[in-house]
Amino acid sequence: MAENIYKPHLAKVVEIKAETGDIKSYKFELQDPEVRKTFTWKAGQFLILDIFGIGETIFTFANPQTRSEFVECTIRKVGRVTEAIHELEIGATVGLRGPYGNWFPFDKWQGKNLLYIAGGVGLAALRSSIEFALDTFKDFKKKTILYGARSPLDICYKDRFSDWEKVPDTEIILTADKGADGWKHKVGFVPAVLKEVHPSPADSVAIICGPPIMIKFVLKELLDLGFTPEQIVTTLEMRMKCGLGKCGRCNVKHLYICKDGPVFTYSQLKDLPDEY
Amino acid sequence: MARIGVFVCHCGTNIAGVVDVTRVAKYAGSLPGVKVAVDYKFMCSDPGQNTIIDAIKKYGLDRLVVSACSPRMHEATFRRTAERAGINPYMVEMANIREHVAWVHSDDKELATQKAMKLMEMAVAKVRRSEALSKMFAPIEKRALVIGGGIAGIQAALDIAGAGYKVLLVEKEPSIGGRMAQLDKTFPTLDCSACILTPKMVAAAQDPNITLLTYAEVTEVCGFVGQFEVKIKKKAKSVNSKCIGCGVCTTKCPSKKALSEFDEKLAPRKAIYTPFPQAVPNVPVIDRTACTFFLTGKCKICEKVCPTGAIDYTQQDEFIKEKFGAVVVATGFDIYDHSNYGEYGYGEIKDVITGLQFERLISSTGPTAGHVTRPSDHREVKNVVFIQCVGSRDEAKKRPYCSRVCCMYTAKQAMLLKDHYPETQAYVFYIDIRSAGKNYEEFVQRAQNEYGVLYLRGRVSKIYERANKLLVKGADTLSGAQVEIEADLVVLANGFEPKKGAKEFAQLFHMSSDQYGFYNELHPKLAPVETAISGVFVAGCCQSPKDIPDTVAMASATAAKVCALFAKEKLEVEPLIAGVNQLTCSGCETCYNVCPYSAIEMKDKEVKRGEVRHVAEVLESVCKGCGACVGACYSKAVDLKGFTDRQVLDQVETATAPITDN
Amino acid sequence: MAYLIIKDDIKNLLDELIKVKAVFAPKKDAEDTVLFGKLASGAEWYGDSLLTHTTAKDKVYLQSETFFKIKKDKNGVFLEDPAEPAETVIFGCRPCDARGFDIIGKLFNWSGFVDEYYTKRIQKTTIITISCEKPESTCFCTSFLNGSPVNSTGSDLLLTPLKEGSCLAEAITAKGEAIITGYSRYFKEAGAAEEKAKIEFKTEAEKKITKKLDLPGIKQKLDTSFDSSYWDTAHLPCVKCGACTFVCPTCYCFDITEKAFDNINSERVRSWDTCMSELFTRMAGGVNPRIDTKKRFRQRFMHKFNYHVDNFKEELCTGCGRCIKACPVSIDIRSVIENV
Amino acid sequence: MDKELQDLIKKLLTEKKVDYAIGYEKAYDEFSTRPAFVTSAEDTARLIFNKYCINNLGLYLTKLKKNKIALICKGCDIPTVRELVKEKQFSRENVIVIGAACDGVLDKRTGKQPEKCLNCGVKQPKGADFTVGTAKDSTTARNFNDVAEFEKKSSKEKMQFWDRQFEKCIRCYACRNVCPVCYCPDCFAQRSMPEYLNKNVDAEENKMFHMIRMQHVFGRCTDCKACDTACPVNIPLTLLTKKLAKDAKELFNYESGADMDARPPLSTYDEDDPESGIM
Amino acid sequence: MDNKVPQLNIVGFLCNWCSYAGADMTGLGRNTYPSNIKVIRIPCTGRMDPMMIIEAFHNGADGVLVSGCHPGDCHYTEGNYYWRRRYPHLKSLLEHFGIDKRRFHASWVSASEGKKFAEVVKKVTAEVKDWRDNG
Repeated sequence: MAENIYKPHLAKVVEIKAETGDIKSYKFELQDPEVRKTFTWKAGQFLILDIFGIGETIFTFANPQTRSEFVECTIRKVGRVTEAIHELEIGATVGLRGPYGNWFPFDKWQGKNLLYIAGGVGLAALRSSIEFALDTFKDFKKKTILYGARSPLDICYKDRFSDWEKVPDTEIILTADKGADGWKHKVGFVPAVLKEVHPSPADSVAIICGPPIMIKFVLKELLDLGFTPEQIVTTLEMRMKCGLGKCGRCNVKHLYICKDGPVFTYSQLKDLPDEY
Repeated sequence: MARIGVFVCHCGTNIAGVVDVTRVAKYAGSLPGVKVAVDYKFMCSDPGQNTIIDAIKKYGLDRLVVSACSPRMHEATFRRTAERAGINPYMVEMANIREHVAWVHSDDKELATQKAMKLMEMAVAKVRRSEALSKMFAPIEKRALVIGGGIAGIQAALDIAGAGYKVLLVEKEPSIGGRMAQLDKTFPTLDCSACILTPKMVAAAQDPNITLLTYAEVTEVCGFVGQFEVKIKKKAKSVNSKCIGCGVCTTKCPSKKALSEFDEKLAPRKAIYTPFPQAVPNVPVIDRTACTFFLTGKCKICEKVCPTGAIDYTQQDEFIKEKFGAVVVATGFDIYDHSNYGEYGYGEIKDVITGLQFERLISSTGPTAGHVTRPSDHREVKNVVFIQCVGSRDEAKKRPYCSRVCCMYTAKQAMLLKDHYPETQAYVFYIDIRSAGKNYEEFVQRAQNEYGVLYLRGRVSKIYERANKLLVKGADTLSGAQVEIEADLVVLANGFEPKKGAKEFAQLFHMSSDQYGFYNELHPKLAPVETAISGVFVAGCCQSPKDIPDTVAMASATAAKVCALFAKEKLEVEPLIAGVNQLTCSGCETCYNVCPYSAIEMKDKEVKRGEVRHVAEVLESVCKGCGACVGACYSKAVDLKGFTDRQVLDQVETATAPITDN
Repeated sequence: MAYLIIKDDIKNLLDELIKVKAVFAPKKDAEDTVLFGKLASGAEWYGDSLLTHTTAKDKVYLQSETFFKIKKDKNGVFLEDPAEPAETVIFGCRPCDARGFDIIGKLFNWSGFVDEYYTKRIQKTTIITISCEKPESTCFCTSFLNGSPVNSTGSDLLLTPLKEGSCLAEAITAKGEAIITGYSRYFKEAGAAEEKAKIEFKTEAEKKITKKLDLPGIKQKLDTSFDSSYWDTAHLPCVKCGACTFVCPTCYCFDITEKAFDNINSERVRSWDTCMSELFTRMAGGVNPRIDTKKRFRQRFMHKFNYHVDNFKEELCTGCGRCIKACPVSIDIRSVIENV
Repeated sequence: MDKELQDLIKKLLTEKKVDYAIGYEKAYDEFSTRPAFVTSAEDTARLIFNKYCINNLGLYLTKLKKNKIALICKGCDIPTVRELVKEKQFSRENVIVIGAACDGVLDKRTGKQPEKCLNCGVKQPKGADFTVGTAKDSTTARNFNDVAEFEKKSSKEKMQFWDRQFEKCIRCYACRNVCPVCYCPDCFAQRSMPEYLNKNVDAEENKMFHMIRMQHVFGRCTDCKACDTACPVNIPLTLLTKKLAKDAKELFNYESGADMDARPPLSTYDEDDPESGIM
Repeated sequence: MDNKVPQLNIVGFLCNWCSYAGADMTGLGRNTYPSNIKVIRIPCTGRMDPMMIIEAFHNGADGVLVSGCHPGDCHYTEGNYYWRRRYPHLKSLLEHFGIDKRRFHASWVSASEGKKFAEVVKKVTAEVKDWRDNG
């Protein structure tokens, strides 16, 4: 019989980094060397992280396949499991299973401008995709990252931006809803900044992730800018348990976010009811 | 992950003599989250505390468990230790392995050690769920409200004002002064009541920090300590501020139907009146129920005679709303109504009067100008019988308490009578004499020995009216004889009872009262002037019967409490209090109903976007952290910081799990 | 090849089976609840009720299934597989229940992800179904493709009571065959007359099912009625408990949780979940796409008669009618979807 | 009687006195009824009332808080309305209680009238705003004989009895969800911080759920039998709810939903309460 | 009774102001009692959520004792009065569910009643033991 789909691979926490007050990034190393070799994923996919004694929950891979020495996740403390994750220490054993879901269709994006728009911890869901695009930068034209958070203190991945910016044709635009002393970047909500930046839809793809309210207004802005629904891609989040399209909760109509998503184009989404 | 340090104390041999402390520490080291576990001879000693501080720094600990003595002994110590090392003091738990283990399980060291391990493990489980808490601060409106303008209220107001704080003194009657103003002389010095009270009344009126509001009542209270919002009804006086207190109106007023409250209904008073000549403020009011103009629409004599045009028949009751940081309740008492004492004539015998009526009769400012005559026929009196404990110490009348002053005032009245009329004879029926107080017993002795007052130990069984006399039948239990005294006047030593409407008034503040209606102090010994409601203090006889010196002392005590409260910049609030998760609150008001401190407020609030619900909210500066709401809430919406459900549950789970010591 | 078994022999057969397998069959308790219970003897089988109060689903797809045991101590984390499932017989299932196993089975094998727990159990389970002689007012199995009181989908062995005292036994699968060959002394070959009697049985039984739904038509209607105002009021009586889903032979949604015993030992457990529960889709941060009771109500019917059809070309329903009976407010699944 | 009922509701709806009328309509066969939500005068023809109208519609009050509702109540459902008003879940002005005279309903399980119908003092509803029909109250008073009988068992026997019951429980929460006083926005059973109850369905966990639920509804449960009727596996929950009623009566002389002024037994006290064996 | 009763697990909830202090007093007076009881300190018996007691039994406690201030002495004036109502109701309900009444107890122990606390614990332990041994 095939491998048990619910059974996790054991992994150890090898690095923990506090990103903001309630967001931490983790590096996990799979324990079994054999599994380490075979465990691969594509940017956009997600995994299920298992905190023994507490339970499981899902996260997107924060790192892309091009940087797959460890499994990385960026996690915000919101509930029981994430609270327990935030209590983990280096050396702790966790379980991982996956990868699940679809991925960003980079093959279709060859030679295009990539516009990443993220809000809050939503950047974590796009990081794998961003870093994949940066690692294979020659395949794409301009790479723009528009990232906003509530305050400068809530900005994730602060220390990665300088590396990202070194990649040719890469621009990072940061904004905070409310500024603070020493904040040299923009102040204002993401949709407003987007309007101000005024990117051209020509030969571009916009990839967005963030709180629902941000997505709603960014979508409107993008459409106003002339982006077609096919040019807009997002990644959805719902409560998931199995990751396999079996537990029945993450459906929007007949589509299961865990199996048929989480990556969708807006042209797919606009025909779906607002149940995500 | 929590970084817990466990520190196991030997307490010399107190603990280590019974409990294997190294095993406890070793076991602690195996528990999840425990980064370091050590044992030491005396944890509370300086080197012991330094061990803790060093470990906190070395291991980057964020929470501590000290397995030592009772937290009641040293919790504060170790909280300070933690604070010194930069840890939140509320991240400290103690496992009591001395009082609860070593000292009580010395008969089996193995079982004692196991229990010590378990208690330590429970403390670890609890501290793992501890949250950093900090003291909170709330603003204080530095203005006091004193309710009741009797001697208690006046004293409290003067003391608070003396400390430099603003006071609003509210009195229901047209003048301040209260019961003390009605008295003739005071025991045991026999100095004139008015002579010592009036200066205080004037002082209160003149103090720039005190605002007097007479003929006014508190009608609504909301808010809490530091921030009470009080609605006060200023009853229409029908006399405006132009009044200079000349008194022409009161002399000219033709209406004489009303009976003087001040004179205990022994004399009539005018419809426009000041209760007594020394009234403060000296501004009359119109009693609309007695005024000819208000009754018939004709008269207006007072308006005509008023030299300043101060009469205003159109005045309306006025409501004001003001903020106060603290409240002193000094609402006083009523005299027990003896009309349900059949043996004393159901209150229908005119010449059976109350002690307070006697005060008015013998007072030179009273209706008879100090001549003690019988109310029925104004004859002078010869034999006067005083009966003590009327509405006091009487189980049958549901007044089992002692009113504390009646023995003394009876003795005083008997003496005053003899002073005024040496030929009279006073008889006193008593149960026993309570004269605890400085110079009190001497005073009573003087009444008996120097003034020849006849004290008869026993109750009066009946008073008959016979041929213009009163036949008082009673027992002298000392001689065992039945006595019959032919008296001209009987004076009852009526006890004190709560002011009419006291319970309803208590409701305004959510104060609790005892079964009679006297307000409950927070603690009978250690918090005698505080109430369960933070920032509300009680003074005088509204709390229980007492004499003037006690009342004044209590009033000053409330003032001290108020001043202590106001002296703080902000109100410091203990963080171990309840909190409501409004998302899960069902708004059933159970917590609101059970809270002993009225620290729960019900509000319509937007708990989620677009969802307004009726929910509870804890008033942080009022909550005392008892947890009654937590125990009662079935929606599990209230939790108690420092004793959260999560903490208690984890303790329960740990307590019931086996020791996993290998 | 069909066989005959005498009714009295059924109890004997059960007694024999009990010796080698765990046998579950309808049992009646003191509260008149009829549930699939483990038989200690053939006599315990209660065959007089049409439907058990809950389905036999939980004998294969356990309401709470331990995925693995977890032990974590100083030396690391160790996962221990649960014991292998025992050889099991589910006896006295009805065609609608048996068909449920077929439907759920497909889901548990969907898109190459094989659910090991379900698969192992169903492989070790022999399902012996009894055709329904007296369908009730809540039955509507005939609305489904090939649905009937004698349908054999999902069964290993189908028994159809014919005349007084005997049943026609048809082996549907090898597992069913094995019962007949393994206990051949209780079975004798049936003839053409019995085959014919079965057809009569079918006709008679189907006649008793008066309600027949136009499922293709309903599917079409549901395709366009997601935003219909119908749902605004239709959901009002529903109390959003999970009774309908838990008694359903096809509802499969689940939750995966942890049961911790102490700091060291815990178990990963899968438990049935229900789309009627607000918690079902509530995310840790509190966001819930189906927080509205209306949305949850709609999801159930849409899933069964629309989404599932899109994915599996069959409805997620077998027409057993249990949800109608179990519903505390007697909501009738048939009229809900018909009235959209 | 149906006609009278329909006319009354037609009138209330036409006069816009209410947004919804909640009553009963025929369900899947003539022996079953279900709650009907009627919003228009034309729709009132659906409404019926008979001995199969077993549901306690008071349940819906907490779900339609913002609306004006005409609620059809059997005499025994009216305490529920009172209880909910008392618990501030619904404003009494927002609900028009239509009492339906009732000769007793039939227990879904046994097909017979339950004890509460046999000994019913409110067949003719009391405390309704309107009453439809007439019925004669039972001459016999409610009794707790079955509970008293059960109480005689040893604790071990009781434990075994309930273990067998909760073995059956599938934790569908029908009992909770039909309970008019189980309106908490977030039931303890579904909390995760702390996790009061594990999701794992087994007899022990199930039993704890029921114990806590019963404790939570003590002094509030009107013993309406809704949970008992709703249970898809026939767990005799009446044995528990009647116990609550019995205890409330015997320990605190309290009857849920009977007296608007009486404080619920656990949110008040008397300084003279008995010591109840406290050492 | 003998202070050594192995494998009996009793959870004690003691209010901070009276009973916990009373238990401290027991230690101060070196009165001994069986070690089965594990004490959880709570601010007041009014905090005692019946759920915590149900959880304790669910978690395998053999017995539970809740102890607070004597009526009238509550530090918070009325918490123990509420508890005095919850207790008989809960005890009766638990018994109905088959949790023997010998397993659940309550007491009033003041800060000065060290001896009484030892007696209470002895009695509770004996009752729980009796339940376990004799059914």
